[in-house]
Formats: sequence, C-alpha cells, structure tokens
Amino acid sequence: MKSRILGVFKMRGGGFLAAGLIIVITIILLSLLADVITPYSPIKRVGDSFIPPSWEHPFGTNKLGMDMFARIVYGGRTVLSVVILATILSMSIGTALGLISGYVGGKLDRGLSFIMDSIYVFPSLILAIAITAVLGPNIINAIIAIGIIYIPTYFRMVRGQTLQIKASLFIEAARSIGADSLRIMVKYILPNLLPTILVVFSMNAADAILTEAGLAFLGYSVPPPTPDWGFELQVGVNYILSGYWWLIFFPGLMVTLLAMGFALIGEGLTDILNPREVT
Amino acid sequence: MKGISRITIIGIIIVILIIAGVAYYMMLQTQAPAKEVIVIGVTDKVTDIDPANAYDFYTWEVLNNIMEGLTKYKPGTTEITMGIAESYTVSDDGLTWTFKLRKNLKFADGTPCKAQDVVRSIKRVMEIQGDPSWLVTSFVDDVVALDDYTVQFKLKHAVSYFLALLATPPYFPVHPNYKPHEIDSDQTAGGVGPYMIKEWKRNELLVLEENPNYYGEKPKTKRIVIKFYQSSSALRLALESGEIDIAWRTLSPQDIEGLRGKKGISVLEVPGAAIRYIILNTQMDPTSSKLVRQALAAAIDRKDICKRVYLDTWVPLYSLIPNGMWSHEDVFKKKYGEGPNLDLAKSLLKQAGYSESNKLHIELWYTPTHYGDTEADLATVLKEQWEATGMIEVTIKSEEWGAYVDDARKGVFMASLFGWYPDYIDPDDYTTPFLDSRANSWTGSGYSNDEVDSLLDQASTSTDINTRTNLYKQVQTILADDVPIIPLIQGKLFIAYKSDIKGIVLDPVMLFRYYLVYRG
Amino acid sequence: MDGEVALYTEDLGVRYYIQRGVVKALDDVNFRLYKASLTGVVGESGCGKSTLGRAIIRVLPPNGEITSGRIIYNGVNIVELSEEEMRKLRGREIGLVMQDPMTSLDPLMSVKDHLLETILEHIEVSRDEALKMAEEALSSVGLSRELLKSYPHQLSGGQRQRVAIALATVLKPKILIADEPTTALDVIVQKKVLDLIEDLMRELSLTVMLITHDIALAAERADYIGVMYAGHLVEYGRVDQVIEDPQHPYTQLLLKSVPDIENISMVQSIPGLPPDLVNPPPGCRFHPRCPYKMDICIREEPKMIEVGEGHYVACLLRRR
Amino acid sequence: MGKLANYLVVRSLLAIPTILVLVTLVFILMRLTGDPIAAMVGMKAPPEVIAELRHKAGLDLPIHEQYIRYITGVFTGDLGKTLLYDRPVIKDILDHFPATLELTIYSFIISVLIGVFTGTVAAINQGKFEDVLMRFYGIFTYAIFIPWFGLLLQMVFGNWLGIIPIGGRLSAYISPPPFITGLYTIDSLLTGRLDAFFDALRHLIGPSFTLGIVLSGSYTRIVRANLVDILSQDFITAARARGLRDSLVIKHALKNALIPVITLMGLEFAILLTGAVLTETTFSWNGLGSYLVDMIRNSDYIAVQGTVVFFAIFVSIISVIVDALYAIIDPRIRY
Repeated sequence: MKSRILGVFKMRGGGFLAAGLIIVITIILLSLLADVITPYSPIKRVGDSFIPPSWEHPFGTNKLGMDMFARIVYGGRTVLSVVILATILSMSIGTALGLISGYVGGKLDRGLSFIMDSIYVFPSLILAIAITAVLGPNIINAIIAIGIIYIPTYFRMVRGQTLQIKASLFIEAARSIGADSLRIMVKYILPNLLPTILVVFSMNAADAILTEAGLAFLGYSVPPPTPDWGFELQVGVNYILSGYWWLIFFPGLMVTLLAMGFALIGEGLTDILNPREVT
Repeated sequence: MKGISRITIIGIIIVILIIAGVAYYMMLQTQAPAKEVIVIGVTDKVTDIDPANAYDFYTWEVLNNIMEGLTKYKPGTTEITMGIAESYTVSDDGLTWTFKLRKNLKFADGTPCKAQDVVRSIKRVMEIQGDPSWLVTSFVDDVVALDDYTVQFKLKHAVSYFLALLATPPYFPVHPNYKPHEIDSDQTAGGVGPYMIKEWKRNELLVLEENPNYYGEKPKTKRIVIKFYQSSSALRLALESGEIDIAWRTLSPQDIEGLRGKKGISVLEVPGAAIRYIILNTQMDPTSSKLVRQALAAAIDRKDICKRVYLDTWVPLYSLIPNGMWSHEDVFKKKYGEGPNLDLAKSLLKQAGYSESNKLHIELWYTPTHYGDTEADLATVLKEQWEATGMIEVTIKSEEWGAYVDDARKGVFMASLFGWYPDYIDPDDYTTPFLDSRANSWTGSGYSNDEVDSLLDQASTSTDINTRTNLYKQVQTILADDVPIIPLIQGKLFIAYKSDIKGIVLDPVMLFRYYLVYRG
Repeated sequence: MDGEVALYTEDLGVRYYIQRGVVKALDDVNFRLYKASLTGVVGESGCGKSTLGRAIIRVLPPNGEITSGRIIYNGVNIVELSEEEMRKLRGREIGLVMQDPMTSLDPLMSVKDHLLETILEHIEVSRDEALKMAEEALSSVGLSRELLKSYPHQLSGGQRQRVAIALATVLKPKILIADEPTTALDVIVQKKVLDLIEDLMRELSLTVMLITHDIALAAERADYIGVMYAGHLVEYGRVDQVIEDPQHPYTQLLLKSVPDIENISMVQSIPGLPPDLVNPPPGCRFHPRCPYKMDICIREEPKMIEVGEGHYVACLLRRR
Repeated sequence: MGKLANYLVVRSLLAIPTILVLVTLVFILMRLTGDPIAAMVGMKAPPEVIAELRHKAGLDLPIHEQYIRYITGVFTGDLGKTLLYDRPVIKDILDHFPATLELTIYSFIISVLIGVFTGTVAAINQGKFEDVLMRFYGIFTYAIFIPWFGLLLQMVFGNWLGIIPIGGRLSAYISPPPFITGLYTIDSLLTGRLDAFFDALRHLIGPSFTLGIVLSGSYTRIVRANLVDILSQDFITAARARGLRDSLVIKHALKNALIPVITLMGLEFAILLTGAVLTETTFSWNGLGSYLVDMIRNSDYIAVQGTVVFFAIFVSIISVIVDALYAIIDPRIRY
C-alpha cells in the first residue's frame, strides 16, 4: 500500500514527459533517417499492389505498389515540417500580439482580444479548410492556415500572463530605473512566459497534428504523390471492405501516436512546471 | 473509496447489455425488400429535377425515366427511334424539322400533353438559359406548334445529329406545374415517361412509381426506390447486406473486384462512353513544341494505367472518339505504338533539345474529387511513366473543380487531366468541343487548325454517314500528329445486382432504364 | 486521577506523500481524551495538531495515511476498522468541526439538506422525524428554524459555524473534534461559538478536542492541554499543570509569546522556524530553536516521561 | 425570473459582434477565391451565360455593396442561393442540420458520460494506478485521429463482425419517419415507428461513439482537475467526517465539480463541430459537415459562406445557452 502510492506519485509528470519524448523523438528520428531506414522510394512502385505486411514490406504495399513503410517514414517529414512551422508561426505571432496587447492595454487590447476570442470560439478545422480552400491546397498554405487558426491560443494565454506580470513589483522596479516598454516586454516579461509557452506549445502541437491530418484527409494538404499520413487515410477509406487493413491502420496510428506524444509532453510539463492543472 | 467502483461496474455492465441487446434486436430487423419493389443504390446525386438546368449524368438518367422526348434511343443500341413523336419530316436544306405527336399523350396526373406543351417546355429552356440550354439555343432558331399534334423546328444551320439532340432532356416536355420562368429544382410533376415521382428526399431517397397514363408499355416493376449513398463502400455493403437490389453508379474499382464472385451477386460490365484525356497547352512553353507533345504521348503506358489505377475497370483509348463508335480509329496506337514507347519518346525529346542533364519540366494538374478519388493515383502514375524516360521531371498540382475549370479556360495549365461524358451519341460530340478552334476555348489548349475546323464543319452538316466517317478519320489522324490532347482511357460501365434481378440493359448511351428491370 | 479516558492513541504515526518525498506528519504520539472534558491541542501551524484530529476520525487527505500505532476508542483499535465500520462511527460517535466555515459546507445544498442527509445516513427515521431532529439541532446551536432553507452563501460566518456544529452534533456523538473552530471568525463571534461548544459539552456530556494555535484560549477553556511540536506531542497534562508549571522549553516559549494586557512590551516570539518534516532534524526536533540545547539533544530523541501526576513531557532536560 | 430574462437578452446581444467579426472574416476569405461561377456552370457553358449568372449572384457589384447586401441578408435570415443548385442556402442548411444535431447530441451525451466516469475514477484515486490509467486515457483519446478511429470501427464492427452499418443514417428498406424535428430517433418515436427508431439508433452507434470517445478525453481531464480541486476542499472532508457514504460524498463533489465543466461545454462544442466534420465525412453522414465539405469542393462559395456563418451563429447560441444554464444551476450566481 505504502510503496504503491509513493511510486506512482514519483512517476507522475516525469513519466508522462519521458513517454512523450520517447514517442516524439522516435518519430522524428524515423523521418529524418528515412533514407537510411528504408531502401525504397516513397513515390515509386516497388512491387505488386496490395501486398499485406511482410518482412520485406513491414506495412505492406498500396494500390500503386508503393511500399507503405517508406511512405509512412517519409510522410513523417511532411507532417512534422507542416506542424512545426505552423506552430512556430502561431507561437511567434500569438506571443507578440498577446504581449503587446496585454502590456499596452486600452483600445488596442480590447479590439485585439475581441477578434482573437471570436476566432478562438470558432471550430478550428472548419476555418482551416476554408482558408486552404481559398488559398489552394499546398504545403505552404496548409502551414499558413494552421498557423492562423492557433494564433488566438497563444494570444489569450500570453495576454493573461502579461497582465499578471505587469502588475508585479519587479516590473515597477524595472520601470523606475528607466527601462523602456520594449525592453521591459522582451527582457523582463517574456522570460517569465517561457514555461507556460512551452506547455501550450506541446499541447498545441498535438492539436496542429490532428488538424493537419484532418486537412490532408479532406484533401487540402500536400499534392500527391508526396506522402502524407492524413492523405493515406483518405485513400484508405476505399479499402474498408477489401480487407486491406494496413492501408488504414498504420497511417492513422502514426497520426494518433505523434499527437499523443506531444500531448504527453504537455501533460508532463504541466505537472512539473505548474503544480496546478492547466485545462 | 470502494463503494463507487462497484456501482459503476454494474452501470457499465448494464449499458453494455443494453447495447448488445439492442444491436442483436436490430440485426434481426434486417428484412428483405418487398417483391414488387426494386431498390437501386447510387453514390451520385440528383441536382435539379428540372430539364432546364440539370446537366449531369445521373440526373439525366432519372429524367429519362420520368420523361420522354420526341425521339429516344432504342435500348441496348445507339440507334434513335421515335419517342412521343410518331413520325417526322425534314426539309431538303435540313433547316425545317416537323414532328407528328402521338394522340394519347398524358402527364402522370392525367393532364393531356399536346404540341403546345412541347413548345412551351423547349422555349422555357431557352428562356431560363440554364446549364444545358446551349443544346437547344446553339441549334434551334424557333419552335412552333402548328396544331395540337404538330411541332415544327427552324434550325440556325443544318445539324446532322439533330435527332440525337432531341433525345436529350432539354427537349423533353414538362408538366405545366413547372415554374414558367425560373428553375424549379424540386418539382416532382415530371413529364411523359414510364414512371412518376412518388417521394423525393434530396440526397436520401427517390421513389418512382408506375405512371398509369403512360402511352407505352407498362414498366416491368411497379415501384423503384433509389437510395443515395455517400461512398462506394457503403453502396457495396448495402448490396451485400441485402439493403438494395442493384448497386449502380459508382462502385470503386476495388469494390467491383470485391463483389465479383460473391455468391448471389452478379456483375454486369459493358463499354461506356466516358473518356479521359490529358489536355496540353499549345501556347505555353515547353508544350508549345509539337515534339514535346508527341514525346509525352509516346511515353504513356495506357495498360498500366488501367491495371494499376483502375484495376481494369477502364480500357485503353487511342483516339478521342470512343472504341465501338462508328468512325473510331486507333490513331495514337498507329503512330506511337501500344506504349510505352520510351525509345521514341527519348529521341523526340532529344530532337527538342532535352537530355538527362537538361530535363523537360512538366506541370501536371488534376482536380481531386470531380472525377472520383482515383485522380491522385492517375496523376502519380503519369508522373512515374513520364519520368521513366529519364529526361522529364513532373510536378503535380491540383485545384478544386471550380477554380480548375476556371483556370483551364484561362489557359494557365500546362498539362491537365479532364474527362468527358457525351451529351449526345455522335462523333461530333467527341471532336468539335475539343478541336474546333471556335468551340474549344474551355480546354485552354489554345489549339487552332484551319484544316480541322473546316473538316468538322463539313462533318456536322453532312447527312451521309460514309462521308462523315471519312471526315472524322482525317480529323483523328491530324489529332494524333498535333497532339493538343492525349486520349488515355475509356470507361466501362459496371452494375452489380442480386442474381434474381433480370432485365438489366446497359448500352453506350449509359442510361439505365429502370422500367425494364424485374425480379425473376 | 479524575475522569475516565474516552479515547487514546499509542505511538501514532502519520505520513503524507508528496512529490518531494515523505512528510513525517506525526510520530509516536501518545495522546488521550478524558470523558466529558475539554482537551486543548496547541502548537504552531504545521505541527500536526490538525493531522492528529483528522487521524482520530480517519479523514486524512488522499495522500496521507496512518502508518503506525493505534487509536483506542471503547477498547477498539479504530485504525483497524474497515472503512464501512469507521464510517458508522463518524458523525455518530465522533464529530468534526472544521476551521473555515466558509468552505466547510457544500455551497450547492441548503442547511436543511445538509442536516437531513446526515441524519438519514445514520439512523432509520422518517423524513418528518429527521426534519424535527434537524430543527432541534438548529435551535440547540441558537439558530432559528427559518434558516433551514438557506444556502451557505446566504449565512454569516458565525451562523455557518453554528450550522457546522449543529451538523457535527445532531446525532449526539460522544467526541467532538473542533479544529480551530473560531480562527476565521471575529472576536465577539469567537467567544459565542466557544461558549456554545462548552454548553453542548455539558448538555450532551461531550468529550471535546479543541485544536487551536492560541495557547491562551486553551488555557482559558480547556481542562487538559497537549502541546505539539513538529509532529511530536511534547507536553501533556491538566491545564493547571501545563500553564502554571510548563516543563518543555517550547511550552515555556509559547506561553511567553502570549500578549499580556498589562505588559505588552514583554511579548517574545520564538526565534527560528519550525523544521521541514520531510527531513526533520535528528534527535529532539526542537533542538535547533531550543535555548537549552545540549549535545545529547542532537543525537537522542526524547521519550515522554511523567513529571507529575498525569503530567508528561518529552525533553531530555527533564530526564531523571 | 425577469432578471434572468434580462440577463439572457443582454448576453444574446453581446454575441452579435462576435458573429459580425466571423461573418466579415468569412466574407473576405471567400472573395479571395477564383471565379465561383465557373464552378457551377462547368466547362461547356458560353461566356454570356457566365456573365448573366455573375449578375444574378450580385458578383458584378462593387465589393462594399456586396458586403452590405450580405450582412443585411445574414441578419434577416437570407443567406443567398447556392450557385450549384440555385436553392436558398438556408433551406439546404436546415435540411442538413438535423442530422448534425442528432449526431452531436448523442456524441455529446456519450462523451460527457465517459468523461465524467473516467475523470471521477481518476480523481478519487488520485496518485494511484487508476489515476495514471485514466489520465492516459484522457491523453490518448485527445490525440485520436477521428477518421482513423471511425474507419477502424467500420472495419471491425461494420465489415468483420457485421454488427453496425458502415455509414448513412438509415437503411434503404426503412423509409424515413415523417419530418417533425428532423432527428430520426425522435421523429420515429413520436410517430411510433419503432423499426425506424432502432434502425436510426443502429446507424448512430458508429459515428456517435467515434466522436463521443474522442471528445470524452477532454472531459476526463476537466472533470479530473475540478474534482481533485473540490475533493481537497473542506466541505468534502466535513462530509466524510459526518460519516456519509462515499457515493454521497462523491455526489457532493461531482455536483460542485461539474458546474465549471458546464462553462467549458460551450468551448467544447466548437471542438465537437470540428469533429463532426470529420466524423460525418468518415461515416457518410449527410449532415452539415459533409455538406460544407461538399460545397467547398464545388467552390460554391455562397453555400460555404452561409454554412460557416450558420456555424458561427450556432456556436454563439450554444454559448448563450451554456451561460444561462450556469446561471440557473448555481445558486451562488446572481445575474
């Protein structure tokens, strides 16, 4: 009884974080080392169509006779680059706007907050589809669309924290020694935001992965034959009755695993950095 | 805290039991459809049940079952026979056509259908200017009712295939209930056809029932229910589970493959009239070079496309005029071989100044959903085939249908994938819209050849089939040499049905006639 | 010795598990409550006095547990009772009043529902009888029955604490544990609430355990006093023994820190801070702050010894 | 009650600016597309026809006039006519909406039930194995990719076991119940059509469990966090110290923990709609989500615009309802 409670208490946070990191790093390594790991090209026919998983083709082959394992590991590059670039985009814009809005206050703050809140409450995938549909489906536009829809997530959090920190004593002190606004924001407030930004980043990356996959599933991400997990799944829809389960199972599993990896990191970081829950 | 878990475990067990019970009960519910009813499943959609605006394949099929025109196709052939008209005469200059109507024509509710109704309906189409109205306005100058049973057309110019045009929905008489000046999308009053609409729920179901006032032979089955599905898989499963009797358009290649050989299910396959092709831009570098276009044509392996992309549900096509239609000639096969002719392609590319180090860059466009979900595969395989020359690099791009059509017309695509369903069954419909410089602006190929234009003019006004055949053969030969368009494949039609269903007739016209099917 | 022992603990130990490690919240506590008397438990915050109260009624926080020792009530070691047996004891035999009346009532339930729920949980009576009992309980704490329909947020702090006391005593328990029942109240209300508890004690011949950080208050109201420091009971005895003749240096310092109306400038505070109970100091836990620290205090943990009749102290200075 | 009504009116008025921002955003987005008319007429239509249609759709007007016309339309319930079928957009939306509503209601119930259960188990076993397990469940379901999960359900339960249908709302041989609410399960019960009721329910299993399970993760997290917080509060200790049974104590805790959850439901609803788009696409569910995807594919920007606006209004209405619910349930709130 005693040791049981103790053990689990100790693994909280750290355990989630470690599990998440292992998943994410493994997937990143797989995609980075794709050329080394698999001898096959992801966009060339390597054998018959619809070969079930075997030693030679661990994830089987698809309709055009391409190796699914190769498509999955190379596909990781697409997903990761879209998601990382998109989250960096929303993180930098959201943080900058949130910082300025929270620090400057007044009309600017009210106006910005209002617009951000309006976007925030709107179903994100629907907005992302609308944006990519307008801009045209390609990798850059997918990044832009996903980047835009998550700006409010960072904005809200950064703005809230900035308001708190702004009121604290050491900012008063900094102002009294003559630091200007920009300096206060960058030198004094921003560093204090970093832990929270980190937590939001990892939770948000999980969201972004699912949104990217959703876009790809609906056909709004990269053009074929570039491999992309969500798109593989769209193709897989046709094979429910054919029994070609490997065309559905593996791509979706990868999406879910990667999103889960980031969510685990987020959960672990929340536990460690922030004793109170962030919901 | 142990009390809670016991309660919740019991709760979970109860919920599971309820779900299991309900599921079991519902499995017992699966029952066979009634005898005098045949249920047909489709993944297509009915757009407007109004001939003034309907311009898609499936809606035309429905219209053909609830309405009829002056002429119609004889089932199983591409031969035109009389419909609600008994006979016709045509003036020597081919400009005045006079039709005599049958005497006993009535709409489903008993309202008589006279020559004035025919004229009213056609004029309505001309006035509303819906999508298919050009099928009337491009040809007909005026239409009048000489008496209750005589309709007379004055044409703008002689048209050799006018009888085939008359068999298209814009010429069908509609019930007076149709709003006279605007599109009436959900109007169920119908026309003079073997069936009438009993119930209509958009995207869910359409119930047709025998028209008691139809002049002709009674339908073999009293009631036809059409169910609309959203995916081929759902359609296939519905057939397998007995929810529907016939799975019609459109089963995906792998589902057709899966249904073949299933017990109690038959699959019928006939050649279709749909064709697919690549449009090349003759005004844009590098496809402005004839050598490049010829090289692209030579490198294609149509059999591989049919096998890998379509699991042999399509067949290779070596001309724009489909296999089996009069005047068809395998011009591309003659010129470039069955393909892939990589040696020829390479030497053509070398002549055009390209090499392994100086590669030809091609942008290939497709649209992801309009032609089914195999489109990305098609583009991928084409890329693979062209790149097999070692001297071409292909970038694939896509756009949604709306922007796609728009940009094609603007001529911004270098190479783009399109497809064609015929409006009327005549070689003209497979040549003029593509090759005639006055009619092909939508393709964006920028192709213009005076010789072709004049050959097509002669062919469309001539009434002699031998003359016309000869003219179309010449056009096809020029096509294979100039290559503004590379024909790829021709569709087959598949219909899967329970083996006790009889009377399914499919022909290149591609219209499924519901009134001929019955349960044997 | 007067009085009979109602409940006593033997070498009671309680641990809390937190991320940083294990908190040794109570160690070897030998404590007793005499029947129908008021025992004050005093000490600085974090010394374990609340933990002792909660351990006795076995409602420790989820990360805490009793790891050693026994709690004997009516000859039964209640540490070994099953959760269900213990539940029947709570409220019925032992009641608890908590510190903050603002948070100790369910904000979504009316006073009536609180009372009815408690009554119906323990005894089989009809709703009407239960209602009657609820009204009696309210009037016994000096509240009108009109308040039955009120929700906690509609009551004043004093009223809420009365409701809390009514809830704890409605089933006429033998023991009432009052955990700083007046800390959150203003002075006038404090006195009334304490008077109420004393009245109830006489009326119901209750045994009261009054947990407080205020030794003066304990001196005024209690019959017995236990002094706690860092998870240890360091001194225990009758009120006159402990107040008049404090034996432990900590008790002496505590008493000196009480403000004296006549000589306010004489108030002394105890230097230093209470120790971290994850890593408590070796030997006597008080030695880092003790003015009489000896070398042995660092090495040896003092045991409770009896210095007068029923007067115990845990200090190496008093070792005979 | 008059006060509540006042509160609701004020709260509803506050939603209008939010709707306006979204409507404007959508309007701008949609005007950036290529020519939408081309999409509708296909490739065979002559230029005169296109010009005529542009005029009919008001596309030849200056952009600010189009905007004003549009905004007025939105607030008078006129969302224009679809380019594709020339039907009023609002009619299409109302045709498809009941399917989405039915799906979201069932999914919502499932997700709340599972979420409350798992969250409670986690919180009352805080720090123990069950807690870690449930938290893991929360993270896992949060990360599940809806189409994947839906397709797996279809493959396993639809194809292999043959227990559930793989898509659609009703079997072909069952005629839909008469239209009352548009929700098949309700309409069929109201009209006594038990066959349709069970069939509709059977079709609901796949999609509503997919969406319900995926969304339950968020509730697990929220419920757990709130409950952990509540469980550490004095009134819970006090309740336990009065000898209340655990189930009663948890009832106290849950009631208090669920109140903040209600406010989060408004937000969750937006996520629910996002999920509905994917679920409907995966399960061939003919609701507003499929309709939207369909219309985007056809570049029918008037229909897209209308649908997105409708979603925005719907989300706003839900948040008003949630606020009202909150005000009614919590006795502490004085509006």
